[in-house]
Amino acid sequence: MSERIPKGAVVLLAALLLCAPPFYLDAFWLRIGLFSMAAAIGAVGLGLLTGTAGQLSLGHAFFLAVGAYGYTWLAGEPGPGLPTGLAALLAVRLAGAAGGLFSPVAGRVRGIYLGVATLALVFLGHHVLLTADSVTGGFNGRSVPPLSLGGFSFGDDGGGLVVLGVPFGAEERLWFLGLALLAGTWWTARGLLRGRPGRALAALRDSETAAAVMGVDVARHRASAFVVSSMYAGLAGVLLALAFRRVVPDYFGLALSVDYLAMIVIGGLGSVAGAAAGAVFVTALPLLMTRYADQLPLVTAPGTTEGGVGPTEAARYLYGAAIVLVLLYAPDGLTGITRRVRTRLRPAAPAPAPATRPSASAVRTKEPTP
Amino acid sequence: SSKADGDSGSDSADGVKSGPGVTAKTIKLGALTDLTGPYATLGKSIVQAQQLWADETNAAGGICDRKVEIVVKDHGYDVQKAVTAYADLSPDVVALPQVIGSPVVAALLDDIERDHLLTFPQAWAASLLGKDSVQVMGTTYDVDMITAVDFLTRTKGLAKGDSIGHVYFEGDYGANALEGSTWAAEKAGLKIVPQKIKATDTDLTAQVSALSKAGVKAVLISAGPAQTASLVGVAASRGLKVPVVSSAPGYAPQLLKTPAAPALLGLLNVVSAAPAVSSDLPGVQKMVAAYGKKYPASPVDSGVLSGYNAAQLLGADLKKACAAGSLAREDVVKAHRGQKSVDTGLGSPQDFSDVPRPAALSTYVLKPDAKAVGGLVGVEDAHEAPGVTEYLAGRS
Amino acid sequence: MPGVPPQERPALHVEGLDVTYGRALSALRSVSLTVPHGAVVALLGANGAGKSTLLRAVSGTLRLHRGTVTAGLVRYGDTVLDGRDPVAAVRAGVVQVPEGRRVFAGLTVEENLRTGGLGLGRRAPEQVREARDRVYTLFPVLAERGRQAAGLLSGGEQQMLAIGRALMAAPRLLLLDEPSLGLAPRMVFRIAEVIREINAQGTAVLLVEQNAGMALSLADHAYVLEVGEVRLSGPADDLASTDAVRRLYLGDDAGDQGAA
Amino acid sequence: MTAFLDSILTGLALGAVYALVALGFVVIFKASGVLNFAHGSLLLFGGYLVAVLHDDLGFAGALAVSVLATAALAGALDRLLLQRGDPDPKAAHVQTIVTIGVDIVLLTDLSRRIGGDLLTLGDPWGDSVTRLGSVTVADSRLAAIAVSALAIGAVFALFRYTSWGLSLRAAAEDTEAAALMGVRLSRVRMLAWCLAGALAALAAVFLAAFPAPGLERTTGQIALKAFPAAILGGLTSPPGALAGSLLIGLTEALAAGYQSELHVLGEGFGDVAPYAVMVAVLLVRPTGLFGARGAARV
Amino acid sequence: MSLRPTTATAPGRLAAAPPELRVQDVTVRFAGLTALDTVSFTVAPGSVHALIGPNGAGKSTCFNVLSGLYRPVSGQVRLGDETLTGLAPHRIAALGVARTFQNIVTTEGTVADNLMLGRHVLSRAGFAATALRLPRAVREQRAHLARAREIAELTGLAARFETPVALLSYGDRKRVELARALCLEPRVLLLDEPVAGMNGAERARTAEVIHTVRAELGLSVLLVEHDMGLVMRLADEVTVLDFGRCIAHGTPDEVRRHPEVLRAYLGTPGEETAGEDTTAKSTTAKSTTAQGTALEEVTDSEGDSV
Ligand SMILES: Nc1ncnc2c1ncn2[C@@H]1O[C@H](COP(=O)(O)OP(=O)(O)OP(=O)(O)O)[C@@H](O)[C@H]1O
Ligand SMILES: Nc1ncnc2c1ncn2[C@@H]1O[C@H](COP(=O)(O)OP(=O)(O)OP(=O)(O)O)[C@@H](O)[C@H]1O
Ligand SMILES: [Mg+2]
Ligand SMILES: [Mg+2]
Repeated sequence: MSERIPKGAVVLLAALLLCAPPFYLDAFWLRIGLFSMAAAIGAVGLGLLTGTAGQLSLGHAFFLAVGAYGYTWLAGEPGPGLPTGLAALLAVRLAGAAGGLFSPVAGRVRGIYLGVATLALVFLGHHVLLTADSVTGGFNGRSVPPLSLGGFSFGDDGGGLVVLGVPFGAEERLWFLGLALLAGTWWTARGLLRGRPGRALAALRDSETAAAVMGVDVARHRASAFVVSSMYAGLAGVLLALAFRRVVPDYFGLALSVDYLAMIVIGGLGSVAGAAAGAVFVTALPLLMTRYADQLPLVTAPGTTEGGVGPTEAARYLYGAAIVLVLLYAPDGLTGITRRVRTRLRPAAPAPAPATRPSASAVRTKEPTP
Repeated sequence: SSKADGDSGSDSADGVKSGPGVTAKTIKLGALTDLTGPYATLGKSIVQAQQLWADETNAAGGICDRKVEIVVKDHGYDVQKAVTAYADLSPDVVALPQVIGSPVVAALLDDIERDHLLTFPQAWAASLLGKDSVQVMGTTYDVDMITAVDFLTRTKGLAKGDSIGHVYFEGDYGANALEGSTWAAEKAGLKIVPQKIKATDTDLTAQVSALSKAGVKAVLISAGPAQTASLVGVAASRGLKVPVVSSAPGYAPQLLKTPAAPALLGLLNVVSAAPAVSSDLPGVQKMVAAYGKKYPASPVDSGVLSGYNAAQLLGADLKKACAAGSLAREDVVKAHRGQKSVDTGLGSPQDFSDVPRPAALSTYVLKPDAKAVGGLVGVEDAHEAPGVTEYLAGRS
Repeated sequence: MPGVPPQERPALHVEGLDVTYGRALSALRSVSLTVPHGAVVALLGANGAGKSTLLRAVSGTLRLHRGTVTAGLVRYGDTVLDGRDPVAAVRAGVVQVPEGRRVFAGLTVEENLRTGGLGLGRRAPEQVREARDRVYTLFPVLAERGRQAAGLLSGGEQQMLAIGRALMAAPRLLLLDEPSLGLAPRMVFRIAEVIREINAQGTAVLLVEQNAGMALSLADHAYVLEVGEVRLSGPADDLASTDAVRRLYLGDDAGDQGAA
Repeated sequence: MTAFLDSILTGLALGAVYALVALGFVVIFKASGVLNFAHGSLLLFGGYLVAVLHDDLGFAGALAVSVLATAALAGALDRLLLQRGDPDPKAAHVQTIVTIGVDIVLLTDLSRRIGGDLLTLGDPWGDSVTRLGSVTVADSRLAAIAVSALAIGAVFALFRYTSWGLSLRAAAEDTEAAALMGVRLSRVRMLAWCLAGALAALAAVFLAAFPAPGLERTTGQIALKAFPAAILGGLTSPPGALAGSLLIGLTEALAAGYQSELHVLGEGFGDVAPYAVMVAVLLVRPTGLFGARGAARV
Repeated sequence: MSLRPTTATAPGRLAAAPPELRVQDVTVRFAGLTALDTVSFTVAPGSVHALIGPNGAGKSTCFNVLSGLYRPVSGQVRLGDETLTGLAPHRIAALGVARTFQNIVTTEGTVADNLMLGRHVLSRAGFAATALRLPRAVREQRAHLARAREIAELTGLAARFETPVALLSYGDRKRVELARALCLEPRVLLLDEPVAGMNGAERARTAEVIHTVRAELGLSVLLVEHDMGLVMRLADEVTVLDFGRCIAHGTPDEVRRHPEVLRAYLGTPGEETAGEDTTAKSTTAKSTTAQGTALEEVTDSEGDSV
């Protein structure tokens, strides 16, 4: 789409813009940014599973938890106390393995049934997080050992590091780690989507029969989609844990899973950029709204008057309405909006390509299964 | 860039060392509260009570010649919101006289310790003890439950060999309460029949069946008001007429408007770190009167009392720190830990010097009363149940 | 178009119709076509010419494909049909048998037939039974399979069901989108017969077909669409002997026989 | 033995209440392919109306008004917010997420109104119980069993024998073909939402009635338990909703009743047990007990 | 344009002549209905074998057995030395058996995406290699894309290569299916009504494609088609099914004259009421023409069979 500006320049500009915040914004903003980046990584994974392979999952919170707790336990005490970089890597694989363990279900159960079946993971996971307190720290969770790679710590080490006059604490450092991980996620996920596995998964979504007959091993690919998506979730979990600095079981509940589902749909199913945009929308918007809602008219400061609408309430009203409005006017999500804006901006294309993707109803007869 | 010029604590004109949250004219305190989530009622009571305290304090000239200001952030019981709100709030305040929500407190424990931000969580689980900057006020749930078991054996005729049911929430509130009851029961030769529930369980029929099957002679409950109402109501309707003792968060005055009210009045007792709001302690009465005047439409409940108490205790700490010449956060914590016996006139005196130990060991036993302010009246004054000291010694 | 036909002998008029899909893809350009009362009209054209699009515009299902009528008019008797929903068409007596059968796979054959009259609102049970019996006499196989899920029928059986389902609504104008698709030769005859029978009972038919031989033999009048525009039209017999038509739509090898 | 019977009865009664909620999910899913995340708040809305109106209108009057109003709200929600976009089958995904947005708004508003209160609904059963031999069951639960049985029978009959039901099932199979038959898609759909709304209001009454202490801001969360119930039965089948709900209710009651025996699986396993049962069933029957299997072929 | 994949561009299968495909006594039952009743036939290597029969005779069912979607209750399908019955569909595809569907089953996405799906079994790159964009995976993808483009050209889809399939008309989507199956570089190609919904000219073109691939790639084709003209032109051998049974077998010519086939499938006019045969013909001129024409097409095409 970048006929006038070379693609490389766009990427470079974006990278520069994304590197700037740590030098200007304070911890509040950086944390929001970190949460958003982690969410984006997780959402990309879910997008691959739900958007591309068509397997609904409400169990994403569980895999995030596996990543987060896996890292904490592997790197911490009690636990094997591994080097943190290794622990992070293993935590991601652990999440993948957890996804693999679920494959008997993921391979058989489909659609919304799978969605609710994965709900079981969230509840089971929560139960385990609470009961296995020697590993998980129980209800109060555990503090997360800061990551350090090659001697460079991504935690607070007493304000030693100063870059361009800005003291680099944990948030500032993690920002760059988050960026790097997000870029990696973006790059790999796009590769997957456009490559052989992505096409096979999309085929599975549209017609399992056609996919099978064209040589796609249905069960293996369904399971693999689950594993890969869980690994992204695990990575997101690790980053989240580092950003939170403490993992607690209550965070990894159903609401989180639902949030992730909202992310990928609001962003626009089936694209990496969509998942990332949705992640920022769902993560950052409520936080920012809560923070700034008291500037709205008719909103009272928290706890001051009786019966007024407090900022949190106002923020929730707005957030709920925002979800509805976005999807009402852009059923194909945020990426749909940008696509539309782009076609508007270039009115006279030589061969008028269809402005929107076609409705699937035209082709899709019912999934024919023998 | 804006961030390059950091401001660090410095001495102000009056020679008092200051730090984040303290200027020459104001002292800023923070509240991470829940005004829109499951603990909204509690949150509102505490926010209002502490605001009342701030107004009174400022009217009396403030602390250390500075006005007190409370910045309230509502997280709606959402951990992620709370953690971001903390990042937003923490650079600008000197202490947190209120943090609601166990998962929130748990998620922030490390940050609070690192920032030396003196914090009064509105939770009484023993797992929150042992952190220098975090102060649980009064007794913890386990201590209350030891008192409850003692109360049952003393006044309700439970004897060796009897069993007691304990219905409790998953999480540290329930777990801590169960720890206390189990210890006390074993000590008294009783048996505890545990029943774990979730906050979303509001129909306790199955639990009551299980308890009657086990033939319990009394029931302890460490859950929320709705669960208490269901438990007592179902038990009464099924003829399981045994005494029930609840932890403090398991009771709310609204329960007396439910169909379970008669049963509650007949069977329930509440163990609490704080006295009933209807207590005749002069401090409490004064506070209740002032609160009623300022917020005539709000009910006066136990949250008001504990919120006001926390604010007063913090005020005392700040004054002490001021007198010692520094309002820097570390010094406020230090001042706080130096308090061996503070009495705000709102309940038992508290000892903050021993970090891993509850600030008080005396528990009140209360019972519902429709006519009383706050729906509770005292049954037994604050007292340390036999065995509490031994229990604490054994635990550490 | 002067002289509105009397209401009891309505005709379908399509006038200067433009249709685009998704705001950009123009599928029909000023297409005009008439189906007189009681007539059989064939609509021919290569793949993608816009035949189905035209039927969709008449039956009101364009919206379901993100298509819109950007200009022109569709009228059945006095009823304006463009821009209306499919219910309006069914109520007016215009019923479409969609391309590719589209039977309700999970419903039984009998239930599928019952759906046929849904647009007409409440009908007496005898009326429904009567209509159904008529369908069963046209297609005895369906009667045998009454309780079977429609999705399990063979392709041809499904086609019969789809036509039968549409007949349940007692249409005055039947829009058939490639009814011979996937049918065995014998069935093609059968369908042709059925179309003739239906037509003999007073139902007009707009027939979209790839089997041009069959279509032209049934039709009184025919239109040929090419990339969204009407290229040829005229009496079916005349068209059948036109060179271009024979070459393109009757297959290159059908040339010498034609419909002589 | 008594204890066992007691658990069974408790479970069935609980299941009957879940069934009302699960049935709402089923009707909506069948009609629109949407998993209605706003069901919990619709339920809360219905309950709240009864709570505020019963003083003036009496219980029956308040219930009637609430059922109608909740039905209207659900219908309006579908008509005004969900049906706006393109009638694209993929849109069900999107509409599901829209219901999340709606849920947030509704729940925020209702929570703000209810605050920390425990509202009573003025239902006629109070805390009365009936003894059946050696076991006891709350009268409100007996009423719930009766009402669910009726509701499920009615919905089943509606689906099977009315033209609305036929239209709905046809539209669920193939929207375009149904439209071609003259099915008024949006009306059929909207009516289904209305029906689900009405069921939600009914369910609210039983969820807040006696063994539970009253209506709280969190009462709607019970809808979560009806998720596995609806899935277990097969999301498209009304009798399935009943069977699934009873199974979930039984599992829950038995798990609570025998908590000490289940201790090995970790304290509080009872809460997870319904999900474990659901997954086990799905492993054997991937579309639930009564769910439709794809009947199409190549 | 050559049909043979240039070795430089695509790692094809390209063995020698395809093995024989043998269907032996296959029986399939569905709840009370015997869809295939001890059906046997053999597709000779490199031949076009047509499977015809009335609607509901069991032709698609037979395809479903061949591609592994249905398990027969008894009988066997063998491809050379391999037994296909019991293998999962993707294993059968990997052996070089490709098929199209009677009711089009394409995936969303562009024509290119669909064709590349056809290349699935011929490519290796797994999740890790693709995610990390290893040079090997990139190279492989590029080669396959080039080959898919060639096949699109061959089937007349080149102009639509990047078009989403949902935007194509019915006939074009049928072509996508054919092209996708060809992308598998099959040894055996199963075509279920490949020209349904196409007009005469397009049918001829598709027939041309089928003829060419068979001739140049030497693959075996099993063809289900109701267009008798096409069958007569393309098929070397014909098997006729009715109610799940084999009722006739032979060359197109033999089969066309077989009385059973005439009765059950081709439908001599008025066969149902034999006595009215002539009356039916003479009642309406129109009717006669119709049947005449349709029949004419059938008889006519035998002459120029390729
Ligand atoms: N849902 C849709 N969205 C966008 N474009 C479409 C859609 N349906 C059809 N088209 C396009 O409109 C044009 C006409 O298609 P239409 O289906 O009407 O052709 P047709 O004459 O019926 O062809 P066939 O004989 O193959 O069925 C084609 O170019 C097709 O690609
Ligand atoms: N999965 C199934 N379950 C039940 N019956 C089936 C199933 N598949 C096919 N049948 C039945 O088997 C018979 C043969 O069907 P099949 O699709 O093989 O016919 P066909 O020869 O392909 O017909 P057509 O030419 O119409 O496509 C039909 O009567 C059909 O109803
Ligand atoms: Mg068409
Ligand atoms: Mg077939």
